[in-house]
Amino acid sequence: MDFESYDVLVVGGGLAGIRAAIAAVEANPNVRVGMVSKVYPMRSHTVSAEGGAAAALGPGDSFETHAFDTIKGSDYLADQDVVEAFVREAPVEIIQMEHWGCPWSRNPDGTIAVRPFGGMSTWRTCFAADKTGFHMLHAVFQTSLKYPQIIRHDEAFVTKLLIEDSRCVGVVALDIKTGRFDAITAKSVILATGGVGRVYAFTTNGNICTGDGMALAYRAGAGLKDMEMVQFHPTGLPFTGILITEAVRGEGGYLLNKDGERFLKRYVPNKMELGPRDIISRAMVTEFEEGRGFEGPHGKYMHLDVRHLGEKVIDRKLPFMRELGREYVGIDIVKEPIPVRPVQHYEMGGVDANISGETEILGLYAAGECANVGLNGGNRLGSNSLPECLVFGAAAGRAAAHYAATAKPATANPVDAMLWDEARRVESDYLEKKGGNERIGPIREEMQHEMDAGAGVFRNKEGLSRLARNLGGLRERFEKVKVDDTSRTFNTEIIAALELDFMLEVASVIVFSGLAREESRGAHARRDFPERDDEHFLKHTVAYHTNTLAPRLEYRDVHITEYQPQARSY
Amino acid sequence: MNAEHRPRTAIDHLFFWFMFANGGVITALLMPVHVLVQGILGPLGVVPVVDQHYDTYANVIGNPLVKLYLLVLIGFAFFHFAHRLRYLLADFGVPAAKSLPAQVIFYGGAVVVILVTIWILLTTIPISFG
Amino acid sequence: MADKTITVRAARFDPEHDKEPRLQSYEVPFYDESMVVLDALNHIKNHIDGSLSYRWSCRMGICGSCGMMVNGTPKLTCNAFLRDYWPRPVVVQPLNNFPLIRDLVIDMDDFMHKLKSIKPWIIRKQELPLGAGEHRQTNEQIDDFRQFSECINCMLCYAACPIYGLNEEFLGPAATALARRYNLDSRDEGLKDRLPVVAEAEGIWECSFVGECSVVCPKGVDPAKAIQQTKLDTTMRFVLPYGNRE
Amino acid sequence: MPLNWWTRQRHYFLYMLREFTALPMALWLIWLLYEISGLRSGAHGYTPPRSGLFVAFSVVVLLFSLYHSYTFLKLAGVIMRIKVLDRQIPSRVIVFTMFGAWAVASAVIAFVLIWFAR
Ligand SMILES: Cc1cc2nc3c(=O)[nH]c(=O)nc-3n(C[C@H](O)[C@H](O)[C@H](O)COP(=O)(O)OP(=O)(O)OC[C@H]3O[C@@H](n4cnc5c(N)ncnc54)[C@H](O)[C@@H]3O)c2cc1C
Ligand code: SF4
Ligand code: F3S
Ligand code: FES
Repeated sequence: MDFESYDVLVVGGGLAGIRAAIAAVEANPNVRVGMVSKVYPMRSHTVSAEGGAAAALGPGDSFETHAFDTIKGSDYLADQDVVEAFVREAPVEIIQMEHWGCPWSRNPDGTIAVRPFGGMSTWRTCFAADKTGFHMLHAVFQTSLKYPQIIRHDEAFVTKLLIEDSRCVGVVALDIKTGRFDAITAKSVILATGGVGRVYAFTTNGNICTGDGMALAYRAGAGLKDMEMVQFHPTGLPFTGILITEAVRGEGGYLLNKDGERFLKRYVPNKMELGPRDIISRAMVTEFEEGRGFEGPHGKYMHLDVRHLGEKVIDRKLPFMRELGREYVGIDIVKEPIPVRPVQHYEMGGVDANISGETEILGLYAAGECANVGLNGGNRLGSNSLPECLVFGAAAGRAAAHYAATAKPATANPVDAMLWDEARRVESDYLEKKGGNERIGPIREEMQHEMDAGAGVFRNKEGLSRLARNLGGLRERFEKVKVDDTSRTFNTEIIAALELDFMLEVASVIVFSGLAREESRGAHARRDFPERDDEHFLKHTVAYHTNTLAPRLEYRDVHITEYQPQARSY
Repeated sequence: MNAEHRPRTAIDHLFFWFMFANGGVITALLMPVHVLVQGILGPLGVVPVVDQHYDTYANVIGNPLVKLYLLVLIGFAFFHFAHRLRYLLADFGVPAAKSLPAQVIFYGGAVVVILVTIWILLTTIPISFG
Repeated sequence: MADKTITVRAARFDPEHDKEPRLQSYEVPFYDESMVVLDALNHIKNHIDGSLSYRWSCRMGICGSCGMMVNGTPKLTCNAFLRDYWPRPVVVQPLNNFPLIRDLVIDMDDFMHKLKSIKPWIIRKQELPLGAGEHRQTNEQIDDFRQFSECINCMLCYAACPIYGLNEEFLGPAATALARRYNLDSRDEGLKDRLPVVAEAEGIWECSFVGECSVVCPKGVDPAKAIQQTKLDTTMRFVLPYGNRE
Repeated sequence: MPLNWWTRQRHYFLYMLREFTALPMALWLIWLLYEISGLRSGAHGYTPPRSGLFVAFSVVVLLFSLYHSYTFLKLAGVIMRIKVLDRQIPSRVIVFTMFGAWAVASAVIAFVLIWFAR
């Protein structure tokens, strides 16, 4: 059997993946890059990012403040050397995107405009109206088309990493259209598979955000870092979970409780609506619990009011929000306040990677939301993720290309055997399985509701332990899953099964990592341990795969350069 | 789309479209009034119209500007018609309407009409500046 | 709201077993006014019939993957509200004019080739070095092409265009709109590279301005306008050799 | 693509109708040419158009021709991009101007056709 073979293989066609692919080619034009994605690249979830991308570009801005804001925002769990490198590279990447055609909104003099964003002490978020992710993704994807060295495998689902002599030498991918399993080998592999929001029921994430890359790396032996740090965004639309961007508050929108009061004055008096996401989400939940939220058919909510901004500003800077309000809530945001409530949004944790994207497995790199390079710590600041995808996508691409230049190609025989094994596994588990009576849909829904309830904005030991047990039960039920669809052609049910398998894996890492972190830091707010505990937990959690549901946890020191941990108040 | 395929602006189509578009504007601006006045009001006797009498009509048609005007109107119009009807045929599921022979027939037809028009205009009433 | 339901008739086709697509009826609970057709499909997949295949991801009208024919009109199913159809049944079929892969899934590789053929990237005679910073561009200059840059590649316009249905070689609405997006960008100098592609015989000239592409476009791109403007500009470049350069 | 695609949707049908306007208009112009050439047979041979059948035909053509004018002028407004002092003229204004030009042209032609009939 022969198979596709590349120098660098990128798994994921989102912002991080494509940036990595281009960086690899630009680092070495002789590199052949493969790009596998389970959806056409422009469908990747980067497309729905709305608000913007932060970079210290503006005249009044500095690397130091961007770094400090990020570190403080992270509740001191960010690796400070990484943050410092990041803030220096971010402006370069933003300019690079500009050269690639991203239609950044502009100042009157034609330079790139910036807007205020939560947790940022100054205006530094570049934006393309309120479809920033959409414009960035399409710009970078369309630019990638000009490189003949980048060869895409669209709608191919990676089910397993190929590991030979503890080195990653490629992947096994299921071609969704034909149902065929392929081994795609490479001298180095970059994971850029995005987030894992779909383990929650109420999330801003799209259907494809199922944490595949995290599970793939975890099963292959890499560590997952700080997975308990799950970000809840304060302003999601009830029912759908569609995001109302933070830029709405950046442009001056108010958050009001049912008494019409800007309640944030009690929580982040100096920042008000521009406080960091973790604190605002907690403030909202606290208000709900104290009876100051609105009651709706889909639970409690608050009002996000932009009426005072006027139609002109809204249409120029927030046109997509007006569209979303009109369509999904049936309101005109120019005339009515928007109902919002906290919603799962982002996974700070991810595959443990260093500043060049290298993971613990030789030849395996990770970037974007699926990675944790140590930038976001306990709480990512809004608009830091898109530049993270660029900066660390590019870094991983360059490092992978560099490594590929000297690495040996994979040897055919074991690859063949591994491919065969993996194909057999999937077929016997799903396609040709006898017996079994469980459906995928209900298990997934149950997992999502359990996660909402047990690992939400506030957590405690009791809830997390119950959740851990229930996830165990769901895993057992999953073993008995029965698939209706036995066709090989575009079988989306098998994909759903594989994704659920990955999600159950990652969900339990989130839960066990959370149980063990007995403090409150960043997004991880324990009711039973309300204080931050720098003495014991100024550390990264790193989870490793074991034969049980519970991972083996290790702790690693946070890199601190200049910024000593202080109390975090805004 | 193979590798050797080298894209090239289709000048022929460009020209046809140019004629079509001009014909479209010209007929849009001018046709209704001709049909209304010459085809309806005149024959019904609502208003006097030049073509209701030989003398007045001959007088007008003798004017070189009128001849030129008619040539422009009819010339462009028929390119417009030829183009639309050719595409209409394609819309009815006749792919041959997009082929070279079809182009020759349709636009050739328009050219024939133009030649006939010139001939008629030149042979009907001699040019006079009265 | 009592226990309302809505009938969804979804097209089913598995090339391994079927010769022809057929419609299958499902009864789906309709419990919230903001439910969309995609929610109904997800209910079917999760609770009634796991073998129904279709694409979706963002469920907020921006990823472009969930386009299908809903009661005969191309729609983003995440943006087609059940309230607009109830109590009559909703018929969901794969997008017109594309080869069918399975159930509600069409093959759009053809578009991916067309997209690449129009060179959808900034082309410059002289690249600006990164160190020189950004190109200056005003919001007004962005307004020139903004509309055409909003295309989410959802293929609704191709499904609506009968000309594409009759001739799949036609470059089509979205690809032309994107070519125009770059041609109108003040940073771009690639007009000469793109014109031959869009102005080929199977390019803009195929379009007879049916206009339905723009009617169905969920993002207000108005590809019909893009095509006709390109025809006009291209023609002007030839008719007035030194005039009207885009 | 079924060949009756254009019967399945109102917009498609209207499009086909628009394209079809070419045929009646062409017939009418051919009649006009024929009428002009009739002048060659001199004052006695020339028969001015008076028949009811012809009027009926003209009424039909007029409807098609008006539909053509309406659609074409409106669509022309969409495709023209005119900039004055770096400001884009909105297409509404262009369409309005087009219809204005139409009114003026019609008035001028009608004037000539009627005035010189005295
Ligand atoms: C609604 C929303 C708004 C946001 N707004 C902002 C913002 O304003 N500013 C900001 O900085 N950040 C924002 N974010 C966060 C940011 O958009 C994401 O973190 C970032 O886009 C992730 O990009 P990515 O490239 O890592 O992953 P994605 O864009 O999600 O791409 C993942 C890719 O991996 C592929 N893939 C996954 N699994 C597999 C598999 N098994 N096999 C093959 N391929 C696979 C997918 O096909 C896809 O191409 C927002 C996020 C959301 C959800
Ligand atoms: S032009 Fe509109 S309809 Fe066509 S693909 Fe783009 S967004 Fe979709
Ligand atoms: S529908 Fe088709 S014919 Fe042209 S105007 Fe749109 S592409
Ligand atoms: S699911 Fe993304 S556009 Fe509908």
